[in-house]
Amino acid sequence: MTATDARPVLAPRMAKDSAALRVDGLVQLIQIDGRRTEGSPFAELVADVGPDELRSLYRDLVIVRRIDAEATALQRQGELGLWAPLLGQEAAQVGSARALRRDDFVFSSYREHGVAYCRGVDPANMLRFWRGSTLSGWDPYEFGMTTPAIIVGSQALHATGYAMGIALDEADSAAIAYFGDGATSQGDISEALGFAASFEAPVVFFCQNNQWAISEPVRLQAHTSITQRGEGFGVPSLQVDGNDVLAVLAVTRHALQRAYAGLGPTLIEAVTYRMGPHTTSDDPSRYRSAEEVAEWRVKDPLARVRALLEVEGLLDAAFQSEVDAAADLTADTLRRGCLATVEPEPLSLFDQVYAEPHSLIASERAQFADYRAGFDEQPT
Amino acid sequence: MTATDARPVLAPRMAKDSAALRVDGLVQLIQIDGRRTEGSPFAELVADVGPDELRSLYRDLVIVRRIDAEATALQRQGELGLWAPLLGQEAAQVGSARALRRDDFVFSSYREHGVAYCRGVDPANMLRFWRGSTLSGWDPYEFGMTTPAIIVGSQALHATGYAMGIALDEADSAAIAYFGDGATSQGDISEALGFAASFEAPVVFFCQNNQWAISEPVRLQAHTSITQRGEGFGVPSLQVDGNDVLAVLAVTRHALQRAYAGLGPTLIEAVTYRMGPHTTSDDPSRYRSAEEVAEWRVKDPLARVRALLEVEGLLDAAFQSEVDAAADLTADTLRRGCLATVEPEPLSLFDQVYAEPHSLIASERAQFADYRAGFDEQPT
Amino acid sequence: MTTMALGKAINAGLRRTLERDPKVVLMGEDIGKLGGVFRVTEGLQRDFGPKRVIDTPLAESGIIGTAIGLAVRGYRPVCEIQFDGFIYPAFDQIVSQVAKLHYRTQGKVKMPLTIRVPFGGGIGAVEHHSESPEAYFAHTPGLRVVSCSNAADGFAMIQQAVASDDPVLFFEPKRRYWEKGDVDDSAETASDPGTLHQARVLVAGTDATVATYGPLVATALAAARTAAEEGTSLEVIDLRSLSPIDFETIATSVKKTGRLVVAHEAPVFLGLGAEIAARITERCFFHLESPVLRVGGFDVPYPASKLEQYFLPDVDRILHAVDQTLAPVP
Amino acid sequence: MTTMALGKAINAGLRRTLERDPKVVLMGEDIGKLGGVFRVTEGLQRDFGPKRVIDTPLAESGIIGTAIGLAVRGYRPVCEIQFDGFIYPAFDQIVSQVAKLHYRTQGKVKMPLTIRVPFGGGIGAVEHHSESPEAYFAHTPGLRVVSCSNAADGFAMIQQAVASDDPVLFFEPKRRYWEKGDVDDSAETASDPGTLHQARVLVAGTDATVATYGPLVATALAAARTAAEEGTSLEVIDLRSLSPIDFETIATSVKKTGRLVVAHEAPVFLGLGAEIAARITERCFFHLESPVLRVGGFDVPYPASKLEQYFLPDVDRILHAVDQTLAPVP
Ligand SMILES: Cc1ncc(C[n+]2csc(CCOP(=O)(O)OP(=O)(O)O)c2C)c(N)n1
Ligand SMILES: Cc1ncc(C[n+]2csc(CCOP(=O)(O)OP(=O)(O)O)c2C)c(N)n1
Ligand SMILES: [Mg+2]
Ligand SMILES: [Mg+2]
Repeated sequence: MTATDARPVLAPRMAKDSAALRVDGLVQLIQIDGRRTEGSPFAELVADVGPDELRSLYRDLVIVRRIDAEATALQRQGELGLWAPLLGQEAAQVGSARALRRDDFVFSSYREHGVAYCRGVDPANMLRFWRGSTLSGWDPYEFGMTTPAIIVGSQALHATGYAMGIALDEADSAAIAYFGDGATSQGDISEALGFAASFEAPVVFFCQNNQWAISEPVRLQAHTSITQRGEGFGVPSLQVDGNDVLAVLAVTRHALQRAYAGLGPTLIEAVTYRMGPHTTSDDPSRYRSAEEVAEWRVKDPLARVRALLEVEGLLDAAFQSEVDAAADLTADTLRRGCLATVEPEPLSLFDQVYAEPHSLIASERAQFADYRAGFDEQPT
Repeated sequence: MTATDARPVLAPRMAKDSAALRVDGLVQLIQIDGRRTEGSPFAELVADVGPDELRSLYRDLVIVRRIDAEATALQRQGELGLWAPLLGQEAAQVGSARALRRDDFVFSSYREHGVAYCRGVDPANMLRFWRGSTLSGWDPYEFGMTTPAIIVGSQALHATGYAMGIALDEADSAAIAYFGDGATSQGDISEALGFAASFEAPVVFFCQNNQWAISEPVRLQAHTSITQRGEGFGVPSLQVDGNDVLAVLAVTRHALQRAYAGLGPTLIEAVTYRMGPHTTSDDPSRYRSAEEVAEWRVKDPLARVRALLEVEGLLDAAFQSEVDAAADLTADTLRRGCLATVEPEPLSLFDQVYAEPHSLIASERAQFADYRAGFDEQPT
Repeated sequence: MTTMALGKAINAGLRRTLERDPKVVLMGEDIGKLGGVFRVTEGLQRDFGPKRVIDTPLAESGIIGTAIGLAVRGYRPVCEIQFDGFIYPAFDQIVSQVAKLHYRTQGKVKMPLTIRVPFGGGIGAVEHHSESPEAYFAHTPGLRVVSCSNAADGFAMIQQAVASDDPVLFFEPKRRYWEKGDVDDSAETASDPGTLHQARVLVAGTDATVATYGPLVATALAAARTAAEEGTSLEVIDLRSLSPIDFETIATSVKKTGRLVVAHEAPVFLGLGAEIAARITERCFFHLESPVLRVGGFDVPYPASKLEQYFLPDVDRILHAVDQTLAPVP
Repeated sequence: MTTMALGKAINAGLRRTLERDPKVVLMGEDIGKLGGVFRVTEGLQRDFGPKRVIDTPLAESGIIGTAIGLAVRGYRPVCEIQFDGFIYPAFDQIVSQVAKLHYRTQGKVKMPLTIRVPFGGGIGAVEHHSESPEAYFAHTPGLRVVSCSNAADGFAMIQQAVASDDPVLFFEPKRRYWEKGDVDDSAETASDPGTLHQARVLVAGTDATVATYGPLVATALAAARTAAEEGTSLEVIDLRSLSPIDFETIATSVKKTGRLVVAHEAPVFLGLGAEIAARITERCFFHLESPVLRVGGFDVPYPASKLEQYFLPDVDRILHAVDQTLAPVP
């Protein structure tokens, strides 16, 4: 069960004026108690999000969290080598991904399982990478999204170059780069901001500031806000409550509209929190307090939408059980898919190193094939 | 004849308050016609610069320009392989270098001949690098200044690390990194700004924005001012008229005082112009107009001080001929020194590759010695 | 047939690729109005416009990183690294991304990048302007590495490199940019990558084989002439491709001569000569009369230019090695 | 004598250097409170404070670049690169600055940096976490490159590396971090760099020599045991130093056995084995009964972890190469 199932697509409409909206501080549209925030210039950008769309966003949030929980369980059971949990970042990922059009292109980091889900990637295929069965679980062109990028910061330059290509093609789509707060220290992120500004590339820099880079707090990376960093490169930058799916959707739509309109790059700092470990190999208790985690738990992105649905009377039992069922089904399919993974053939080691024939690869493949054949005959 | 000759040292006094002074736009203390600019908060920082000090600054400007002219001539005559002229940037270099204390440390780029002169480096030794006779013409520790750094941007990280060391030593000196406008696009410059901010390192980032990076105008590197770039990293940044030696001196003193006081890094953008070619191999006529160059000629940094001295009646004939004589002497010594360069011995190829014995270098040295000895006996 | 200098031949080849394929874009520092510091891209921005020939900000990682994105979008970027010593800031993007993306995505994403690098010494330059970093890239699976030594190859090989669907590091011997040669630019030169990775025997000989590439090919040819005068017949091979290496051609020659000298400017330790010596010894163990010898830069950082004449292999050092292979000391 | 795991032994060695020399500072990502992702710096920030054990921003070029500045200031930085695949963003600072500064300044500026790199595969990790980049650095004049294979060496060699006035790339075989060994931590272990670059014969043998380093030393020892059971006597050499290489020790062994197999995880093409094969063949040409053979990673990017068992040299592949050297096909 993937996100491609019939559900309202939240295609951005062009705003009358796509010039960068400027607001002080955090953009927020849903308060913790579920009431809407009044008078934000961004509210208009999600005016079309009615009951059905709200429910569908909530469904995605629940399903994405369930995918994450199931994958974490599979890792504990030894089915995956590693997993990078997104717990706590569901709204930042679903809100931004649901703002994208099919012809936009996502350059992700390694934690964007929620984005991948919204792009229509089969969750079981997401896991094949973490299981060690493949270096990338899907075709980037099929979903308009790259597979996990491990080298921190590198993908922002790829997104910028892709966006330069969009501009050369005179197309009206956009590229979006996902990266974290720690990544902002990498030279590649700065160079990407600089190139994007110089070439006015239609790219959105989506930074999930989840407060931590493994054991390092964001203040070690920067003494200023990440938005100020973006502005320093001439990239209009917005800070959004990353645990508010509507606010993230609105801000991302705004950034995309600027890109579509040829107004260049935008940086979005989604302020959120990594509720779980950096990866399943990490032990956060070594470097952060239970209090800090507790403070963020009350800002939970799912509880937020749930509260909104309650306040607005959209949360009936039927819908709840439907969502639970969908989540169960996804988890079940995910698990089956993972356990059914067909592992790669030894000789596939030599596949696709190059697009064209290569003498060295050819001879190594042949020698290795002989070598293995030798075993079948008379094992050493 | 070097800058160490008796002349007033412009040692900064601690300001009462070293918090970053903020001004809009360009800091300027001398107008083009030589009159002082009124009411700048920076004037106080050079209040101690009386007639003698002004004359001494002027002398350095003239001598530095003469060194540059003589070196360019020597390159044309085939005595140097290459030369990177500083013509037009004398005030930015002399003004900032004269603000430094002996125990400050300079991490320069490749164009800071004026800074080297003020640090006391023998001009003839500066040339040995450009002649190809050595990879560095002086001992960095003797003058508190590194030799030319060719890899654009790399030295800013070295300055930042050195400054981190100053802080670890709880010393009160500072490091200063010189780089250009083009360098601001390099990831290393951004990483240096980030590290300096995070560790509150006592480092001054001195950017000579001479409008060009070889054939690329500064607007290709950035759509915002270089000071805005610095602020984006949380580094207080000031823009100064780089052709105004007093303003540069004042702003650099301010930045150094902040560093000495443990208030962290400062970025200075010295707005100036590269009047000559990028290097003696460059042909600027291919990429910039004579008009643009003419516009900047009227802002000449030497003419500026000359005008000030006239306005203030400090420019008598005796002083002028004294300055001319000093410049002639420097040029003459420089030329003799260059022509008298002793070229390195072939076997010095193998010297100081490592600090400690190294088997491979030892054997290659021995083999090469034998090989060359073979020639003397029976030439091939 | 037109006689032109190597630099001009590469320029003409680049022009062909720009004419042939609208997806080809040139990127680099100062390649536009200035035409590059060596003028290899001269006139191309004027004729194809700033959208095909792009002056980039001063950041090598940025150049390669954005070129990768352009390639993902379907473009065929040709990046110029101004000098060999400035490629290292882009090393991560080249080694971790350009080299791996095709393999990572099981061939879904192609990386038809060409990275042009003027390389090698001998021009009396300052530090970082005379390096020979080719071995770093040849040791990196996923990349192809070639080097041209003359105008005809410069014209043809750059077109083949750009036409290749794999990433190609294209090393240009900067000190030979001004050396003229005959170039067949009449017919539409085949840009089929087929022959890109074949070595070429430039001089047939019987006593010993000298294999080299790029800037030292001319040196090896001069050595062969001198040797001939002294009655020694050298076979000279221009490797042309450094990854993969055409071992077939080298082995065939060595089985005939029984002796091999490999020369390059890069430091000998782990330079291309190491791989060639190791593999040819394995393939021709019973044909070799004496061990494969290597002549290269010494294992010191590139020295001040007044010393480069001693650092760089020259005719004498190549002939000295040839003498040694002909009279091995047991 | 204390029995400890390799990771702990390096931790103990680092502690010694911090105690011995106030100028030693540790720098890296997550090395403080977390103690590094492999816990190699565990407890050091707690005991020596955040000024001696510094968590840096997430930028490798920044780590090495600032370490250079600290070295200019008189410090002795020990930088941790979290995983092998993350060293490339620092490649420029390492190759153009760390390696060249001493030579550039004719010895005026010393670069006593130690760059610690957990390297190699075999831990079932995701991409970029299992690389063997040592050849890039061994090909770079001005750097020293070493690799430890056991706890005793981990403890001693890290101290020697830090004590060295030259920059040292210190490669730690991450998959062996948990393997225990006896460490003499009683006496003040000599931190004289003298023996840092000596190879060590771990097993004496007569039929063939197997030279390797880092993670494959244990594999070679296992191969020697299996071979012994089959009546083949292998001599096993732990190179320990990759630049410079102790060719004396290898040559002495090869002159005795007449056969050499070199093994490493890095791709064979231009891997360390190439240099060893080339040089040993030159030195032992008339002693070699068959060509030097190399067993290494294939020339493909490091594969998905389910395939690494096929990519990585194991006992069988080493013994297969040994069989080939013992019965060369003409
Ligand atoms: C170039 C590079 N250096 C180091 C690492 C190791 N590493 C992986 S994730 C990570 C922290 C990233 O933090 P952040 O950017 O905030 O993203 P988050 O993990 O919080 O989503 C580090 C240091 C890496 N993958 N790449
Ligand atoms: C890493 C690197 N890339 C490219 C170059 C080639 N290069 C030398 S100077 C220069 C322009 C630098 O411009 P800027 O930083 O403004 O300094 P300026 O020369 O104007 O003083 C370039 C591209 C280099 N030296 N290093
Ligand atoms: Mg984070
Ligand atoms: Mg400039």
